[in-house]
Amino acid sequence: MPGSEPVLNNYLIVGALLFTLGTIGFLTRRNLIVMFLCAELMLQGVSLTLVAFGSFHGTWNGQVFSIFSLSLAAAEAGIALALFVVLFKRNHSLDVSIWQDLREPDQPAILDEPVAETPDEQHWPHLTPAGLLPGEPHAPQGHASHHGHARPTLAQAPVATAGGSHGN
Amino acid sequence: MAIEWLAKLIPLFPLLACLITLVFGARYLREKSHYPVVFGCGLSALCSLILAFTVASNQTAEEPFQTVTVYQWLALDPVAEPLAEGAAPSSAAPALTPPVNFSISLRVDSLSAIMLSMLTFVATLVAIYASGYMHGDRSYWRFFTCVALFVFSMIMLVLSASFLQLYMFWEAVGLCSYMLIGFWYEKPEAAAAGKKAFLVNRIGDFGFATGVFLIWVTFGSLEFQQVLNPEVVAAVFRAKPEMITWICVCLFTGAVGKSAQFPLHVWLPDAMEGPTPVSALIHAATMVTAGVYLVARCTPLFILAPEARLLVSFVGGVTALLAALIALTQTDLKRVLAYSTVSQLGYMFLGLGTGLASGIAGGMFHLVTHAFFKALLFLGAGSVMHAMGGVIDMREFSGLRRLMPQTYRTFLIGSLALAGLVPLSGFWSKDTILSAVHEASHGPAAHAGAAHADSEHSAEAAAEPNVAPEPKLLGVSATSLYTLLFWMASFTSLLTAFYTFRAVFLTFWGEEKIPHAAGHHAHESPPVMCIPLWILAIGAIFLGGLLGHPTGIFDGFLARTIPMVGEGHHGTDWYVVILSTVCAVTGISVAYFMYGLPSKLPEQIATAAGPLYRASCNKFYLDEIYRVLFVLPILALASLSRLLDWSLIDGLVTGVGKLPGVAGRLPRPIQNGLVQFYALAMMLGLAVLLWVLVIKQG
Amino acid sequence: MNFIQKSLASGQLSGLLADTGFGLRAALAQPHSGAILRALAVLGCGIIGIYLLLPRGVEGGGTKLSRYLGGALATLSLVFLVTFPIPAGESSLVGHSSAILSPLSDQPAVTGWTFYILALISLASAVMMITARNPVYSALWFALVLLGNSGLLMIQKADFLSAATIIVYAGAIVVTFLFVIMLSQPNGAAAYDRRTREPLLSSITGLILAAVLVGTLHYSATHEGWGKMTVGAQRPSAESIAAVAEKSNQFGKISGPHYVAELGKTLFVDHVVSVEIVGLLLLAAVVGAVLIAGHQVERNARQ
Amino acid sequence: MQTTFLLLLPQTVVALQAALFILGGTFPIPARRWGPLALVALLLGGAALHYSSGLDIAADATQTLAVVRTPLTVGFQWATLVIGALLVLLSMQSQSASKSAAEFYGMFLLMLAGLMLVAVAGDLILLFLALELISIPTYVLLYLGRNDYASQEASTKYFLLSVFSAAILLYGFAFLYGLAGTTQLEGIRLVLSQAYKSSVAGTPNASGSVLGVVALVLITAGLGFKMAAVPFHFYAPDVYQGTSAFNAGVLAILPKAAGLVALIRVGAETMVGFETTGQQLTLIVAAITMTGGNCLALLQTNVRRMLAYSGVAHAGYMLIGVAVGFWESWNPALRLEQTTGPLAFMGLPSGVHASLLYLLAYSLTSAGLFGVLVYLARPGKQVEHVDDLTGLAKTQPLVAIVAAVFLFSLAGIPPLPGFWAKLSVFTTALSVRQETADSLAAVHPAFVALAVIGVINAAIGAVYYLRLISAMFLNEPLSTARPAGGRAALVSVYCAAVLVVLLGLIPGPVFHYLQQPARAAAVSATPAVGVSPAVSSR
Repeated sequence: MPGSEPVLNNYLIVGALLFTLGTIGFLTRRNLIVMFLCAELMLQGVSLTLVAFGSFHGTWNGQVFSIFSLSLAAAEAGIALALFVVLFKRNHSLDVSIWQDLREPDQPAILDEPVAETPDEQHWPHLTPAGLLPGEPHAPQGHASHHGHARPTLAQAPVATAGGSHGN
Repeated sequence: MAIEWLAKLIPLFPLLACLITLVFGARYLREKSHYPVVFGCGLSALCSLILAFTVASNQTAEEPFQTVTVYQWLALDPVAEPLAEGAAPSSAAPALTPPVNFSISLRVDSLSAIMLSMLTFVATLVAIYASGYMHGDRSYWRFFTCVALFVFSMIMLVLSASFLQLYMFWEAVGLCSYMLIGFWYEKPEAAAAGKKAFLVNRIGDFGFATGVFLIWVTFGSLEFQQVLNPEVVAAVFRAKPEMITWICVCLFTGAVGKSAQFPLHVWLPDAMEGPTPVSALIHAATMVTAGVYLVARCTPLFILAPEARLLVSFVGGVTALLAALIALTQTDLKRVLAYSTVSQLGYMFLGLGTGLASGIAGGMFHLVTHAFFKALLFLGAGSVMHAMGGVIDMREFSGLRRLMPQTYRTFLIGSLALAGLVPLSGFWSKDTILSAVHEASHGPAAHAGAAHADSEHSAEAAAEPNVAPEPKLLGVSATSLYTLLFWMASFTSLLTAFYTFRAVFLTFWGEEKIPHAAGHHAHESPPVMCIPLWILAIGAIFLGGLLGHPTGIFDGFLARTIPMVGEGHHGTDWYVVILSTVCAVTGISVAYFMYGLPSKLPEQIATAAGPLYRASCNKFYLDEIYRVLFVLPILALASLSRLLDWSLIDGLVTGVGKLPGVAGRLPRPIQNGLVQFYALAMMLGLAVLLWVLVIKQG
Repeated sequence: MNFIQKSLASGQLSGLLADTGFGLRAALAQPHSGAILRALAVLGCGIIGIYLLLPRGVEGGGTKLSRYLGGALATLSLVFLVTFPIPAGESSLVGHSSAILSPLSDQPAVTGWTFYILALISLASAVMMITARNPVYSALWFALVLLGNSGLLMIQKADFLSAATIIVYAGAIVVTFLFVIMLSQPNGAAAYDRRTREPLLSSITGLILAAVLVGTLHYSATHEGWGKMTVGAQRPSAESIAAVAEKSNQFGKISGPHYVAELGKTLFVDHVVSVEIVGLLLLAAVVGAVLIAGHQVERNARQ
Repeated sequence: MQTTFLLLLPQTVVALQAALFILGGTFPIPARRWGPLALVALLLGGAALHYSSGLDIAADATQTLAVVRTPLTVGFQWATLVIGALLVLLSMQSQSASKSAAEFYGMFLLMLAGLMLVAVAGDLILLFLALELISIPTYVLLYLGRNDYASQEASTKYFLLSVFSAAILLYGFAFLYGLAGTTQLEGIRLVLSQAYKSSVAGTPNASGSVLGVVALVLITAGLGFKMAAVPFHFYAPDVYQGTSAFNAGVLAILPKAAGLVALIRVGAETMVGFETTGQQLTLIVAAITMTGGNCLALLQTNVRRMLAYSGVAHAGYMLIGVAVGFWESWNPALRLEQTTGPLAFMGLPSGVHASLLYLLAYSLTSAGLFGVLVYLARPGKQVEHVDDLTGLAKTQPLVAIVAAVFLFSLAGIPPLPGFWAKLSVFTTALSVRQETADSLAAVHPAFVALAVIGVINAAIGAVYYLRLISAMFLNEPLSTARPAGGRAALVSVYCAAVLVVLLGLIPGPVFHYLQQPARAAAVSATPAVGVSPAVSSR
């Protein structure tokens, strides 16, 4: 019951749900970085589980295990960072679906159907992009309908408005 | 001592020949590549004959075989002995379980001696012949390497002392056959035929492998010494009678594949794409008999599995008839012979399946004689093909009698033997099988005899005589089935005589016609090809009479290995003799009327003019009537069965082979290259596994 | 053939089939599948919510509504989940657990509510993280998840770990990734961020997974008591701990007030090999990152 | 503590040298030196292994359970070093001009150290880290393997899915830890078997908490990814195709070995009381893995892709042994008791050992086969399509024969180790008895079905291996360009061939070696624990 003392199970369930949410995110999101963060979210769920078990059993092992998984996550993050930067340099996109050349020879490539973009859907955090004054008005930008066709480069990319509507 | 050395030398020579041609063939030997192989096979043939005589003079019924271990491969002690403190090993000491022992051993007994002599002798002659036939081929050395490897594998197969070794060389032989069928791989048909042979054989091999596994599960050993020991078999039979049946059925499946029996016979006719000596050696004389050998070798098992034996006989009989029907309409000379081989192998199984002394001896004897005359026929066909520039369609040539007298005479001898005419060897062996089937159709008395045939050791078996009702297959009792099979077999022998002589008449009689491909080079084959023909022809004439029924040498010799052979029926079954002779003569004469004469008659008819004359020509009417009444139905049947064979059976058998490919195509869309699909499939698999196992748990 | 019939009649095959059928039916009647089914119902609501929240490439007027609906459903599910009955009376855990899982209970400020609030923050941020269109938001929501999580760790006496989580994850990993995102996608959500791969199938997969996990956890917490001698979510018996401890050189028991010191001791005494291995791992990762970033790749055309 | 480090001496030596290599990369040492140096490093590792396995450490009281040593682990480490040396030889040519040769070999040595650690790890944490020590260098090697788009794609895919599966594995480990309250494998085993003993004796899965089932499934999934078992195999064909032949070889051997050993360690040997679940799980996975792998391999025309699927199929065969291992874990005494009946298979290895034998045979053969592919690469062009191998017998007869030997071994043709491996795996599957009142209990139908599926699959597998062989022997070569794989690769291939043939012709010693622990287990009621006192002084 809410309000009563949390028992082991409550922690485990939170851990399980974090793990599952991470899984769903990994399966659905197409941004390489978001995918990786979702994998980290899974690890967070595991970490919570480990610590809960550890404190239930009254030994340090859970925490120790959790510390190691943290270090592992850091190591993986290092590799991921390097890899994603290189991949981005190659395609100017972080879309994971670009990487589908290797497949069964007779399978068709899976392409996105172009969807009408609604530019006003862009949301920005309250961060000031470098080189622009906050609040400077800006023309919305239409996006490339398909990866690889029109790749926005850093130079061309128009900078979106800071302080636009946000939240979701 | 002598036996030991001989047994080791026999496989050694071909192996050496194989290695020599492999290493030196391409660079140094080139067109001399046949020397090592011919000599290797010849020496091992010599050794085999000596071995056979030694076995005949030395081995007695008390010690019917000798095992020579060549190489101790893997020997393990039982691991259970230090079990001591926990659960003490049950007092029922595992008497039947020797330590695991895999070795390359050679088992020498009369059965293997017979097979060896036949095999090496024919192989030598074929090798000599091939040195002429293959002359000038680009891959001359490769051919002889494969042949030597094949001979080696086959010798090892025959000499195997365990099912494991047997299986190993069974596969090796299949591989050689695959390589030789596809020898002219540039021809798409040859490559396809090789593939088909391989695929179809895999189906049979699967059965064989299952059988070997079952043997292991049941007997705990794979050694012949252990598994084929009548006492052990009887003990196992008492515990699990069905297991023996299953084992036999599985082993027989393997035999069906290798010996090209219905429904796995589809590969053999296609295998004729290989060089003709290969057809003679592998697809007529030796490899295809491996299945027959296997069944004969496992007689102690089959004796206790009457249902399995019925199956063997039934499949054999059906195959014999079906293949003979198909052979009627073939125009390709080699294919006629191929179907005839299938048919004759069916005969052998028919004999073996009876489980009677005479049946088994007859089957094995037919194997030997058939090897001679069928190799002869194939080599003759090869000779024709050689002369005709590679053309083998019988419509393309005729009247080669004068052009190729040697080939003609030897081919005729072979045909007479195959047709089963009286003094020739084919008659004796076929007659033995037919009388065995005839005897089996007389009912349970014969069966009781067979069931007791595992003789002296089992007093119990005698105490509980075959009270069980006589075995049935698909609800048909054994006696009626054998009656049916007997008539089928007799009819088949008529057909055999007919299609054989149809081939003879079409090829060698009539007006001389030579295809363009032959050009002006149509000639009699060189002596190096003719001499083997004559040697084989002599064998085809005299072998049957010398070893067969009249003297009983063969039966007596074989009886040392297979104890029940030699008991039971001895006298000549005159009914069968007369029937089979009548069949043979009828078949030949019908063929003569249809194909021997019309080739001359039509010209006279044409010149003498007029439908009147034609009408008065008695013979012609007879022919017509005969055609309507008898030939047309048979032709219809033949084409029907060929249709069935090509579309249904072939499709089915190759379809089974294609199944994995189809199964592989199904999950392919998941492999579409998207990481997230992969992750999704992984996760879905995980979730389903989790769900199922958690729900099932508890 | 007789023998086929005979062996069929001996009933191996049919027996097996019947067994499977009955097994399934019996399995469905078991309590833990009941727990799973209940979890399925509760979580189903949340998963529908997440499905609605996920970017599905359909941008337009209707999506706002669906997102609100999704958010409402997800919240509803969370509330359900919190009130998902853990029958206190049946559970043998509660008695033991209060002392263990609320190690800071000597501080009266920390109550059960603390846990629920923190858990709610974590879960809600996680949902927002995986549904946010903009990767920057995803990263920021992830930081919030980490904050909630470190709070959860804190109330379990894992001070060091909670600090480390914030420092390593929120302080280092998330920030670096934010940099990368801002550099690579200066104009915010790209087209592919508004689409998702197979949202429906993924949601269903997630639902199955979550239902089995949650149902199992509930079941094993409530039903696998001492009487059945199961060890799931149970403390092992004193003897077995002792036996293990004897074997394992007193693998650290949590005791005493100097948590971090104790933890350090365990880490560097009992797990020293692992610490070394982690060192190697980090070495490999660092060198690997350098190698990957500096490796020249041919700019050949895609096949 | 000292003991632990003495036991870990070989790993330490190899890993330290890896660090030295990475450090040495900053010095101007010619790239071609690093290959031979790596061989020296492995030699030193071998010396250390020889030394440490000869030590009689049992007397030391301060031992911990973090590290386990049994005769099998020693053998596994030797095998790792040998195969590592073969692979180093393979890579020499391609690394002789590489700018990052030192780092490359450093990474590779780290992987070997990780694999050796997996064999000896007696603790969940250590085991997990050892597995990751194999994964992380793999990402780097994959990326460095080839300089093109495909290799980038391959490493991306492998990286993402590997991170994903690592999380799954870790979650499974977490549940296992929660179940037992300790991370030590021996401790977990103890706790679980106590729960098992005090439960209703004789009922399978007696201690089976549902949580344990979840843990087992998650662990199997995580390790199944490393073994490339269906349905966790999807990365394998793409990654093999996208990367170099050498990397494909590494990927086909090292992670697979690690996954299998870890699964045996954590699953079959540790999770006492979960044998029913374990059996069902591994049975299902083994069956679909074999069938899926073989059926998909039939359709491939890319050699590496085909070999990837064939590797998947082989993982399935290995899992058969693990399934039997689960059954044996329930009650090894029961098995021994029953096998003394007239229907026995004495002397053959138990399930776990059969799959280890399979692993050995597979690894050696794969090392050789991928070596052939490495050797046959032409300048600027790898062996991609089956057509690239046609007519090999004409241009490179000896290599063709050796390749045929490898393929025959993979197909399980008798005189070669693949045959022994398949034989032992299938026979152990057939040795599983259903416990019934009848002492001549029937063979377990599920395992019989598994064995039959295995035999069918062996038949299917032979088809595509033979297709390769017939392409090599029966067709005309399409190109006569000389292979550019280098002499070292050729040496490696021949060494592998010699080892394969020897293992096929003289399998006795290996069988005896694998029997050793079975005997030890039979003698002592308590299984080998920690630093086993039964360790022979070589």
